[in-house]
Amino acid sequence: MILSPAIIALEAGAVLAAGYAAYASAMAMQIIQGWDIASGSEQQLLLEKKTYLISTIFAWLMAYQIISLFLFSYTAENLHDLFVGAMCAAGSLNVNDYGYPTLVLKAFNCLLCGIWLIVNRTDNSVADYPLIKPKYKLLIGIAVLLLIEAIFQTTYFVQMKADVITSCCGMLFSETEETVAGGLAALPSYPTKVIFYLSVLITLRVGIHHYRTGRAALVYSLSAAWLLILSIAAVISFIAPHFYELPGHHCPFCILQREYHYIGYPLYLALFTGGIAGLGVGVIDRFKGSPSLHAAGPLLQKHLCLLSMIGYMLFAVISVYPMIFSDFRLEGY
Amino acid sequence: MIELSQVSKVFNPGRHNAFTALHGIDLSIKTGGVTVFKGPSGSGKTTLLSVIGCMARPTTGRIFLDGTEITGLPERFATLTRRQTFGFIFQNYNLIRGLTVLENTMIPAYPTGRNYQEIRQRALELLEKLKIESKVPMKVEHLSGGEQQRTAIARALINDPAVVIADEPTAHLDTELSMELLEIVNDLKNEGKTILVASHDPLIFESTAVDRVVSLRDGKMIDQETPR
Amino acid sequence: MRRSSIYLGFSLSCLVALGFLCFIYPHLSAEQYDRVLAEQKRVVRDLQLTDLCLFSEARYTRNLSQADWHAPFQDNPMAFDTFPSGSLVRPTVLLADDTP
Amino acid sequence: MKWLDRQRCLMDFTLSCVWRRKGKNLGFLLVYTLIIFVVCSVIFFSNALRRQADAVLHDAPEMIVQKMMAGRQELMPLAHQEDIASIRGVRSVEPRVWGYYFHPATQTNYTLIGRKDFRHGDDAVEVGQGVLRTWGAVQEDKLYFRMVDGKALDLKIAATFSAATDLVSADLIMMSQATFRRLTGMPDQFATDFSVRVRNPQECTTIAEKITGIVPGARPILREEIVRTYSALFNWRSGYMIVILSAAILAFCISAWDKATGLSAEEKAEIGILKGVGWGTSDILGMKFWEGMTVSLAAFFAGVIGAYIHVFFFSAPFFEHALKGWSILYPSFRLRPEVNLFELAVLFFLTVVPYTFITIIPIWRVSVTDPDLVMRQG
Repeated sequence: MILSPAIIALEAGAVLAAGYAAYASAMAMQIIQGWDIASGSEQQLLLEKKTYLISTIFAWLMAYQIISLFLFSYTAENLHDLFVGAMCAAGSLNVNDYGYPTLVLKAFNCLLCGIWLIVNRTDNSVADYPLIKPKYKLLIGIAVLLLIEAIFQTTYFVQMKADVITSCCGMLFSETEETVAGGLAALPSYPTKVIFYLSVLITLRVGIHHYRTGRAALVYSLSAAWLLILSIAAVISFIAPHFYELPGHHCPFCILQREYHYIGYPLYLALFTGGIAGLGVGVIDRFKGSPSLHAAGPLLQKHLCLLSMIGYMLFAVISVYPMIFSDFRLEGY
Repeated sequence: MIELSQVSKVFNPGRHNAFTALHGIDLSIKTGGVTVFKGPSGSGKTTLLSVIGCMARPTTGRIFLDGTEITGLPERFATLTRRQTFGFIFQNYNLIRGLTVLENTMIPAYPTGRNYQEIRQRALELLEKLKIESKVPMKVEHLSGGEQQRTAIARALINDPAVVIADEPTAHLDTELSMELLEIVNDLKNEGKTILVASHDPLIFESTAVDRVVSLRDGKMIDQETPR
Repeated sequence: MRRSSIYLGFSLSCLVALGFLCFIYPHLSAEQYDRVLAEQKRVVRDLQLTDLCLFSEARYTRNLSQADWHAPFQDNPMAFDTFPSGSLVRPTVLLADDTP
Repeated sequence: MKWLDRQRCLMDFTLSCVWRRKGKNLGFLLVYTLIIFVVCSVIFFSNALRRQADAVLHDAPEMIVQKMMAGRQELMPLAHQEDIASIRGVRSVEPRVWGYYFHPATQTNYTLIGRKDFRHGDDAVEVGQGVLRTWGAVQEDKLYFRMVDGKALDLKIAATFSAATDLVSADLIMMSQATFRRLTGMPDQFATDFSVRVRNPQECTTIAEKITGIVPGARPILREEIVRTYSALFNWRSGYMIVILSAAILAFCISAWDKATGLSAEEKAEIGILKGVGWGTSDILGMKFWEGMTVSLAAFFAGVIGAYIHVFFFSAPFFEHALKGWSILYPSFRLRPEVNLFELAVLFFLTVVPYTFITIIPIWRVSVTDPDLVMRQG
């Protein structure tokens, strides 16, 4: 365990978040069992009041998740100089088996919290709360994942040992110890570029179609989900190297640093906006069958679709920028 | 048009201190005009007003507002309806101490998302109409009873509600101020607002401005009279 | 004047001040600090130094990286004779490993 | 736009309420600011030191080779110099002659360095500014030493290291190697250790391994390791400080909880009125959100700017002792002002996030007040 302020902050945050998520899911359980919108009983009134608490908690958890995701990768970056062979965050995440799983879980939970808030918003927009039960079942799932995330993160930090000057005898470094150089498998740049920009165009085309006609929501959502995964691959494969102007440097974290003008923040925020809103379109589509959502559902979908397209467009524009305005060429790598 | 059918309200149901405040009320109130609910304290006037005003849900029965049922609305939507349709004047005025007359008047409009300048303009107009524009920057605790009452009225009108609900508005006023209040009520009526008043003050329910008086006792309606 | 405008104005000016301190002032004063740093580096290179002169209360805390390991109790993180640094400097991993 | 108007109106209202209870809120704000100030100072200070160490030690020798015997450090025989220099990839091997000198009068340890090419002759020294400050009674620019055989030795201060280099030179006393050996009794064929310069820093590990094969009991210390250890050290120290401070943060959170839970009857009545005149639960939650936000942001800005001034303009006088150790001999230095978003994010996480989470439930409790309460009281 390394006792750095960032780790203390992340751990304290994780404990709080997991605790609140557990608390919220206990209430969700009560709501799933006792909900009866038609009744005016005190029990029902109390449950309705509790929905406000849960919504508030999740709004905060969402905000927390986003900051903690960035903070986590930045902490890994910040600690890399404590490990032999770790050049940046990619290396520190590799020091034990829990680094990358924690990061992936964090990103995934971030998406889920966003989707939950979208479902919550949809549900609250009509008076009979048609999604109340699926919504709270999803919430319990998210709470479990948040708990797992907290455990993974704690294990990651606890098992972390800095390679510092320690022993009094012999050499200080041991040659048997494996180094943690974390190379990331990158897809070949040229084909990835072609597929990525084609996918962006297709997604935007589908999005415009959906925005105009209200149809093909599921198709848009699927293509947005595909684009989300592809975008992360693209960052590693060619977007990040273009910012570094180094063909071999594929780290998706270093772009968050000052040397690259913190360009990673807008880049990833745009990506997450695009992804969450895009997935939201599909999730609402799944529930559109509910009669009361006939009016409100499609309208919300349209807004989300627009938001999602703006997010992806921004992402694409930021990713194109260094290719146009710098002399660096990645072709051939 | 407000319609109540078989509305009952029980506080603390199923417990030893259960108390039935309203017993199967059937009532229909037309748009426009002044309706007074009279009866001794504890007769259920206030409860009836809060049930009509979407503040509390009835235990049984249904309420319709212009033909739409508002009985089972969750709080989120009940609040919206309440904010758009009703303005409230409370017995103790219930102004927020430490804030100015203007701020107090504007409070109900804050969550509506209307433009600030627009709200402010509307509040100033109302305060001018109620003749307390000179007190605008004053803190409410420095006002006299009548001025507080007027501030409360201005606050009730800020969102331009169709229905104004007043609970014992003359409880803390002398005769002269009560007459002034009646004048204001009459003006509102002439503007086409529906006014519901709970009062056991003869000055009110014998006033010429009143269109209808509903008597309550022990949570039941005992008779309705239409003076004119 | 609306209260929120006053507050937002205050926050904005704080933000500008903070932005200035965090991003602009370091650049403005960089030259002065670069000069100091260059001089420090020159001494380090010249004298082949390995440690900062921060903890000089005992000889074995002065050059932490060159510890000669013959002072009493020095492996104990709570070592009284080196109280502040002794207890604040990270104990050796060897010791930490023994703790479950 | 509508959303924005609504938020600003809620903010207006909140600010009116906060301003109305100036005394109470300012007291709270002050405590909040103080906590942020202290935590922020710790983070700024330790990170600045860490960066400074990283930058300064960049020019340290790539490798130091000590000799150990039976787990104790020994003098290094000069005979090994040639052996190490003949390893491929080694650019130079220089013996370092240095040690400590304890000055009983001031109870201070100084670092002695003996140099072969000392400019000022055998009866002079070059000292750091810290020595001048602490040695006491420096007469006629002379320092009086007690030699290993008990005899006195006085050496003239011929030069001083510039004040700018205090961070590395405060306690140094440099003299010629001959004087050093006379003073300490170190035999001629030995040095304290070797500093090794390497052609390609990537090969340090391999060379270090070879050295351990050639010199029995060799203990090579790589520059990378030193830098890494200092990083861990400052992390550890600031982490330790924060663990100590967490008691204060916890106390603050409890008071925030208490403030949010123990609303006065007047405040509760106000919430009742707001609900009565048409505010919903979400509006109250929004209003309370802004209350927390305005206070937090004000405290955050004030605390961070204060900490910045404290650390970078005044070199953290409030707790340099705790972070630097209890040395009698403080180096005086100013830290390079440098702050990154990461440090601010950590700070935000340590202070604002717990505050926000702690107050969610109490705020919700008051926000669900029944709107008809205000009627029933009448």
